[in-house]
Amino acid sequence: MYEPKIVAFFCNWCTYTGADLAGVSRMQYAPNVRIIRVMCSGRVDPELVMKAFAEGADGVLIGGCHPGDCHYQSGNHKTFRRYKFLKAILPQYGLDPERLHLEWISASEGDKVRDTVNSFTEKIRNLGPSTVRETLNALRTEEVSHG
Amino acid sequence: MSEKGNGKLPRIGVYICHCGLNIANVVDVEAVAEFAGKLPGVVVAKAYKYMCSDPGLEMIKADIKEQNLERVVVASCSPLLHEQTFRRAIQEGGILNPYLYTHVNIREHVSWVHASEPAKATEKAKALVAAAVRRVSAHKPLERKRVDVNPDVLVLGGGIAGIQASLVLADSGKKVYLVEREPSIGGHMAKFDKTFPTLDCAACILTPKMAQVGNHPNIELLTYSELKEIEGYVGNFKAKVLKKSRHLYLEKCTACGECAKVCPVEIPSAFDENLAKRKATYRPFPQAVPNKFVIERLGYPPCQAACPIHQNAYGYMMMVKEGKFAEALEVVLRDNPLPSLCGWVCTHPCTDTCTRGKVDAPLNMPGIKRFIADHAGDFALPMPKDFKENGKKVAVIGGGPAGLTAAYELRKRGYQVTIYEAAGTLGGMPAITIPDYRLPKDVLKKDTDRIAATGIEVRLNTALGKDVSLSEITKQYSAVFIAVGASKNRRLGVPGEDNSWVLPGLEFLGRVNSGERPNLGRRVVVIGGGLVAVDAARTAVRLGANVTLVCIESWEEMFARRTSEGQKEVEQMKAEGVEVLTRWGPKEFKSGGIELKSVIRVFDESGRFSPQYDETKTRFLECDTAIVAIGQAPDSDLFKSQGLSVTSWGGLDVDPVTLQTNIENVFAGGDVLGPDVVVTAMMAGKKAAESIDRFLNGRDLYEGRELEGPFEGVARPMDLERVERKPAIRMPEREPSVRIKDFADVHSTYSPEDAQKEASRCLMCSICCDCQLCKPACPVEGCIDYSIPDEEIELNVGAVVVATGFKIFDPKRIPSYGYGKYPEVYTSLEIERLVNSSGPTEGKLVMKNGQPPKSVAIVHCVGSRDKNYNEYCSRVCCMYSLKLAHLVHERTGAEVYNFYIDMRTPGKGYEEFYHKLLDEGIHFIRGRVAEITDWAIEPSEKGKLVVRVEDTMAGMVRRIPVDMVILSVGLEPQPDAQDIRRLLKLSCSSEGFFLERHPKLAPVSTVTAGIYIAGACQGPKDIPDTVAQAGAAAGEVLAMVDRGYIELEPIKAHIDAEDCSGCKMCNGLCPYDAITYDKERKVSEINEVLCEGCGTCVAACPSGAIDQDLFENQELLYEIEGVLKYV
Amino acid sequence: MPDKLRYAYYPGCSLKGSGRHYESSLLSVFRSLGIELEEIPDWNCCGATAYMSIDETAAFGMVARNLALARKMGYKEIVAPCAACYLGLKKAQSYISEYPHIAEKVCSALAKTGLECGCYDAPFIIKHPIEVLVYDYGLDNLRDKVKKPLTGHRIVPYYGCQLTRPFADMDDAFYPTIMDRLLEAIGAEVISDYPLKTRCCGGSLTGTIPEVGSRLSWLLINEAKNHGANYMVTACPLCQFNLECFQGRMKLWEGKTPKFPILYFTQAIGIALGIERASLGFGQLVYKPTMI
Amino acid sequence: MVKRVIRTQEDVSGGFVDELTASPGSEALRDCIQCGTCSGTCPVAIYMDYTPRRLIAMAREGLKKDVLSSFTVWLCSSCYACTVRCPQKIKITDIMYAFKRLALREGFYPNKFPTSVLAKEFFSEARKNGRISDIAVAIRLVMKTNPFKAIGMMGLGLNLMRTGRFHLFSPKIKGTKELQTIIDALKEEGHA
Repeated sequence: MYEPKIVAFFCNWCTYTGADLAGVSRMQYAPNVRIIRVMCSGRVDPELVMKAFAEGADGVLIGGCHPGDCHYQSGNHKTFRRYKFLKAILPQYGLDPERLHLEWISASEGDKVRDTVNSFTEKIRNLGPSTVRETLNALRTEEVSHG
Repeated sequence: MSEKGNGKLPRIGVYICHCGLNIANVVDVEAVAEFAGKLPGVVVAKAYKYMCSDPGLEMIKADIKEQNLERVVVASCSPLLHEQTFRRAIQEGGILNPYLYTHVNIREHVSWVHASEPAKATEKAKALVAAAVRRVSAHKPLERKRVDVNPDVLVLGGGIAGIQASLVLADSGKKVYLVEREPSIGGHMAKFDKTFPTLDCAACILTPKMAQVGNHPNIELLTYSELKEIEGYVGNFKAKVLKKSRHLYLEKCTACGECAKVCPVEIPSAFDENLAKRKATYRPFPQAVPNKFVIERLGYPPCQAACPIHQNAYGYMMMVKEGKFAEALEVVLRDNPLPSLCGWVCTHPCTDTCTRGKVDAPLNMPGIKRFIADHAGDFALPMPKDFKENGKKVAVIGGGPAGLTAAYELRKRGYQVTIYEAAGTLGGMPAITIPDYRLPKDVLKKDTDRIAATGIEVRLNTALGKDVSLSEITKQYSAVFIAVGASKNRRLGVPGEDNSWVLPGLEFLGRVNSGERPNLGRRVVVIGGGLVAVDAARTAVRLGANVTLVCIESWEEMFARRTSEGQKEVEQMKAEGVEVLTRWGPKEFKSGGIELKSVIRVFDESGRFSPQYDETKTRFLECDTAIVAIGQAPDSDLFKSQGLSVTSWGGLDVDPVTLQTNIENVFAGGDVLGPDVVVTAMMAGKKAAESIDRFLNGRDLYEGRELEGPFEGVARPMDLERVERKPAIRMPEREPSVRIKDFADVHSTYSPEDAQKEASRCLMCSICCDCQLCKPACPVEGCIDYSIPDEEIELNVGAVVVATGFKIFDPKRIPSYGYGKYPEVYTSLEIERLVNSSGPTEGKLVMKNGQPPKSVAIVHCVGSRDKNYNEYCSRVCCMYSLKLAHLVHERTGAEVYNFYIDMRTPGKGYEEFYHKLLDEGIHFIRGRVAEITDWAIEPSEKGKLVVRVEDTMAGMVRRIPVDMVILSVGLEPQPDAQDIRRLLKLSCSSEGFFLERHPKLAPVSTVTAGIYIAGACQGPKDIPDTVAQAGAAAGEVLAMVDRGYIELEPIKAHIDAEDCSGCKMCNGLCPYDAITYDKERKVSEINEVLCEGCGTCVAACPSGAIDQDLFENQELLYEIEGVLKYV
Repeated sequence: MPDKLRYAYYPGCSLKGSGRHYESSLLSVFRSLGIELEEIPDWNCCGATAYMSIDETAAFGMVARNLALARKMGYKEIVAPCAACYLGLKKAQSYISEYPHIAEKVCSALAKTGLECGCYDAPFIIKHPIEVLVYDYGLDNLRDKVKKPLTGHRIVPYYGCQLTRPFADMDDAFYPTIMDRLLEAIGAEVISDYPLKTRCCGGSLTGTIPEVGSRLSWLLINEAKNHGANYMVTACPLCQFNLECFQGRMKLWEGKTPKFPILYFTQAIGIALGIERASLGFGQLVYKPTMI
Repeated sequence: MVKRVIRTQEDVSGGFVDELTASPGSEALRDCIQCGTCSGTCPVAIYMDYTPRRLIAMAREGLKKDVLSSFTVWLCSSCYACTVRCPQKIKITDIMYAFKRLALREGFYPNKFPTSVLAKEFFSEARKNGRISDIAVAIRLVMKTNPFKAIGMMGLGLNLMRTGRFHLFSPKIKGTKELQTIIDALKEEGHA
């Protein structure tokens, strides 16, 4: 069976801790997601997302605190705006916008980590491998040289 | 040293932890180590059983020295557990900067969550290690910043946890602010009688501690206060606390209780679990700390708020309830100079908002007000004690409710007031048109005389525009208030309206009121759906006619029925034999009657009055006289002639807030703006008086007038379904067949007993009724002050201890247990009060009928261990149930049955206590109670509560009849725990209790540095555990505060000025306002102290000029590359 | 007045057999209120409780055929007056949506007969006539239509078990009041604190183990009499049958036949609306309340 | 007089509990905390040889034969009271159905026991005609299990006939073929 590679950016305070809770609670989920810790989901620069796709990720998952619960007051609002923006531009790179997903998961929602990872993995599995790596790399080099 | 520097990769050591079998059982740790060893830059890669143990750490230290390692990666558990351990270790090695380190989580994120897929788990572990290796090569040495710590501490919650933490901290010399929202500290523990398993008295061990808190020089006790806001970070928090007004000065109160003695308000006492009453002026219990009273006032109750003149109906209800009729009159007169008029004819918006109306029927406020005035007989209106003539003259044109009110209000302020009245008597519209059966003339005359008697000049038979002009008046007076009302009859504009048998409503009423008894013939039709039409119809009935009232509105829309008072009028009218014909409008007055046309609609979609008729659908109504009462209009021609500007619909054009007209010193209000009811006219009078006073004293006309006019009031939380039903006491009313024979009063006034009974139906919505009896009762001069406002204070603290406690499970959520349905079903906390010697029964455990129970069931696990409510075990219920079982048995000798699922008695002396209970002969039946019912099958069950349960040990279903049931309710998070969580940026576990940073290693710390938790807000726990935890939290605070400084993680953002384009995009993004724009250098700058390190600005910077320590772009890009590239 | 109320109608076997007076009274009441019911053409048995004991998936299949037929009619809501059918329909829908493998099997079985199962479409809203009257038609509107209020009728509202359980979205699972309010609206004196409102009437045990089944029924009747009821109303054909037709056996516990009238709630409403007794199936009652 | 009651591991069927929890609705069986709410709630538990709680305990331990030969399940009238009250959200009624189906499939219960006969009669009637006549099924039930009782039920029959509620035959729907196709396609393995 095709095993997609998924990169996840989880905020330190809510989602990363939620993933720890899933572990402590011994919840079982798909092993396809690799978690990268950031202090706040607001730190997730579109460049990081594009880098992940360029390096061969088949999907990117962003996890942050629930609206109103952000450890940094409102970082997650900015994340949400960036997420909308990214969703809009992904098709320009030949990427299905479904390959990017944002979920608000609190520190107490281990089960939500499990469910999100499982459903997102299943979704990406159905979408098949991303073929964008090469095109994107080419584009990126071009952009860098331009700018 | 970095990759960029010399093109060479740094020397990296990688360590993979087995974590015993936790990781090694799933992840092939040796394979991961082997894989890591081959990664670029890695010179050492090892797997070891416990990396965090001393030998593990020593191994790393040795390798750093021997292998000249420049970077270290450890793959083990979550970084939240051991990242700091390893950083410290490589720093202790003395060689490496602690930030040349990366931690990989292969336990919580790998082995524990992919237990059944070892191959894939190993693969994932390899990818994560590769990412870390790649990332760490870009790390730079970083320094932690030191910040001074403010040694003051904020403790939230004054239960036993907060008390203990505060005392420990204060004893060590720290300044403590203890914030408690109730008027006293003590929390739940203060309610208990005994504590398990030692059975020592809760008060005996708690009250000395409470007193200590109250007297401690280092503790500032902020009771009746709530945290509103907190900002800042560990060591330097800034908190805003709302100190609610007690309406008395704390330092002056001697707790003598004289105020409570006179307080007429009695509501259920929350401290006594609503089993007893307390006053609005109260202290929760005699040992309260601070031992002070509080006057609890929530604001305006719904009745008072809805009243245009804010008549304190609640206040006079309480006075009448107490039989203090003179005081009641005082309360009435405080807001209202026309008590009789209002008692008889006000539409009483207060009744429409009365909370009792949602239960059975609203209170009869008009009836009670009338009773107060009737009962008082002759009295004068009060004038201020310090009344002084101010020498200024004001004219009031119009002697109706608006003019009279304004005149009195101005007179009170010292003005010389003259009233100009066109008619021969004061009273305005009510005097002229309201029939005697509704408002006898002498009643109104008393009201108007009283006003005149305050020293007001009255000029009768002097009409504006006819006898005197506005310009003449303005010459003589400093200011003028025009309140001449709306005296013009509206016309229908249909053919035949000028026939002599068609009478205008007002004219007709005026004639009858002045003693005329016109012959109307046998059949009379009244046109109109308002109160004047109703008056006309009822008057016609009294003149001996058969009356039909025709209105274009439907029954529901009928104007007169818009208020409950109006509805009463309409009902009385119908009872007097008037027929109502709705949805018909007059088409033509023909000889012998009226042709009516059918109404399609009265209001358009937006609710505006815009009638439409079906001209083809008609009917003919025979009659001898028709009375048209479709409304009145102000006399716009008169106004224009006096130089006043008029609105498009003919009313005077005034400023809605100030009532000022186009002429600066002329104000106007009441029906001149458009027809309305008595009480809104009185509001206009009050408003005008205020405006004129401000105007003549050169003060701002607009400021602070938001509370004028009706708004929504407040009511204390009540379970309306459980409020006792009390039928309305009706005012005596004469039989319709009798009363239509004359013009005498329909009602007669309440008897004092009935008035008291009716007034006692009041639900006391806003708690304090503002009767102001307590102030004179207070022996301390200047202690009680109703005008003390709430106050917000700001506190600077270095740490916060959260000890906000719990609430009990509401057993009404399990209907099968009959709480709230059967009176003899209690919560455990209610029983605590009942067995407490300072409780409502002074420690006698009795049923509602006063008898002690002969058999008692104690139902364990109510709301706990139940996935439908709370899945968790509440931990304390088994033990407190045993305690209550013992006390109940000891005090009453009753048979006591415990129904439990499992007995949980871990704790010092707990199991022994259980054994003692077994020996006492208490029944223990293992089985969760299925239901509690009053359904009796056997004769012995009659009148009892039957507990149906499977006795799982005996293996049979049993029915056990008992007298009393105690529900051992579980513990739940406070209802506003989520608000506190947001405020303090804490996390909660799924059940809603505050989450500790680590369940074992950091049980009182939270994810937010500097904020600690103690007691049941973290999870259900008993008193010993709570106190221990509070001590621990205090200890943690001391450890931090006493060091004097804290080190901040070096995760701050910084701007490379060279790359900054000065676009300012980041400025607005920063949640801490840490970024400012330097106008001279045209770049943005980050204030390091304010930056909290979220990195939002980094992600947003379009020129890539911002970066964040430890989360640098390069580091993250490498990490992404690493996680995808090698596996 | 609400818009025209129209529903697909699933009567179930009992309403065509031993509970025919339930159907006649229901249809008369709805007709007089202007509520339209369109019977699902060629519907089949819902499977009831017994079927679940033999083959659960097949039972769901039987329901699915009915749902498929109803879907063709274009309705979104189905009225099921029999409590067992009401439960059966709801349960099948819930299992079909919860378990993909059941949905798959049911779909392919239906496909063999050319029916589209609609398992993946939005489920039907299954309604009991009580819900239609209280929530859709409205008690105020009903109150307006009452011609002969049942003043002085002391009625026990008996809900039975399957109407409120386990899909308790209508009301509380053990202490419902929805029918109480309905009966109050037609002027009756409702014995709301009757403790056995949802206790089992014995179900099919009256047929299989009579000494158990009919005792359960008798407890209900006995307690109703203890509360001074004139009669009891039910909302389920099996309850009505058990409670009324086996009173002869209750001699065993009461010493004589209780002869206690058990009506359908629709019959009580019909009387209040002024509908003649013949159209309300009063002829099918064994014991008639003396006051009607 | 004395009865030897003991269960050895010989009496334990290993896969029984797994077989049960695989059945839709019965998944939560293992969550039982043996509190007895179900038995206390059940209106017929007082007639059972084992209360529902005990049956679940036995099932969890794999005592298949004891469970399936208990007549507890045949007393369950599916009132769902236990299911609603269970603090562990175990769908006890559905588990009872699972027991019934297994018992019938594996022939554990004597064929003459009326409840199982009723279920079977109901089943075949519904399959054959599409609809059932409750009276017809009841009569056949009585004839099959205890014909002598039929005489005792004459009174009931007369009552029903007098009030026009007596139907001897089940009405037949048009789509019986279709229905049978559906039922046969969904037939669970192992039953007739």
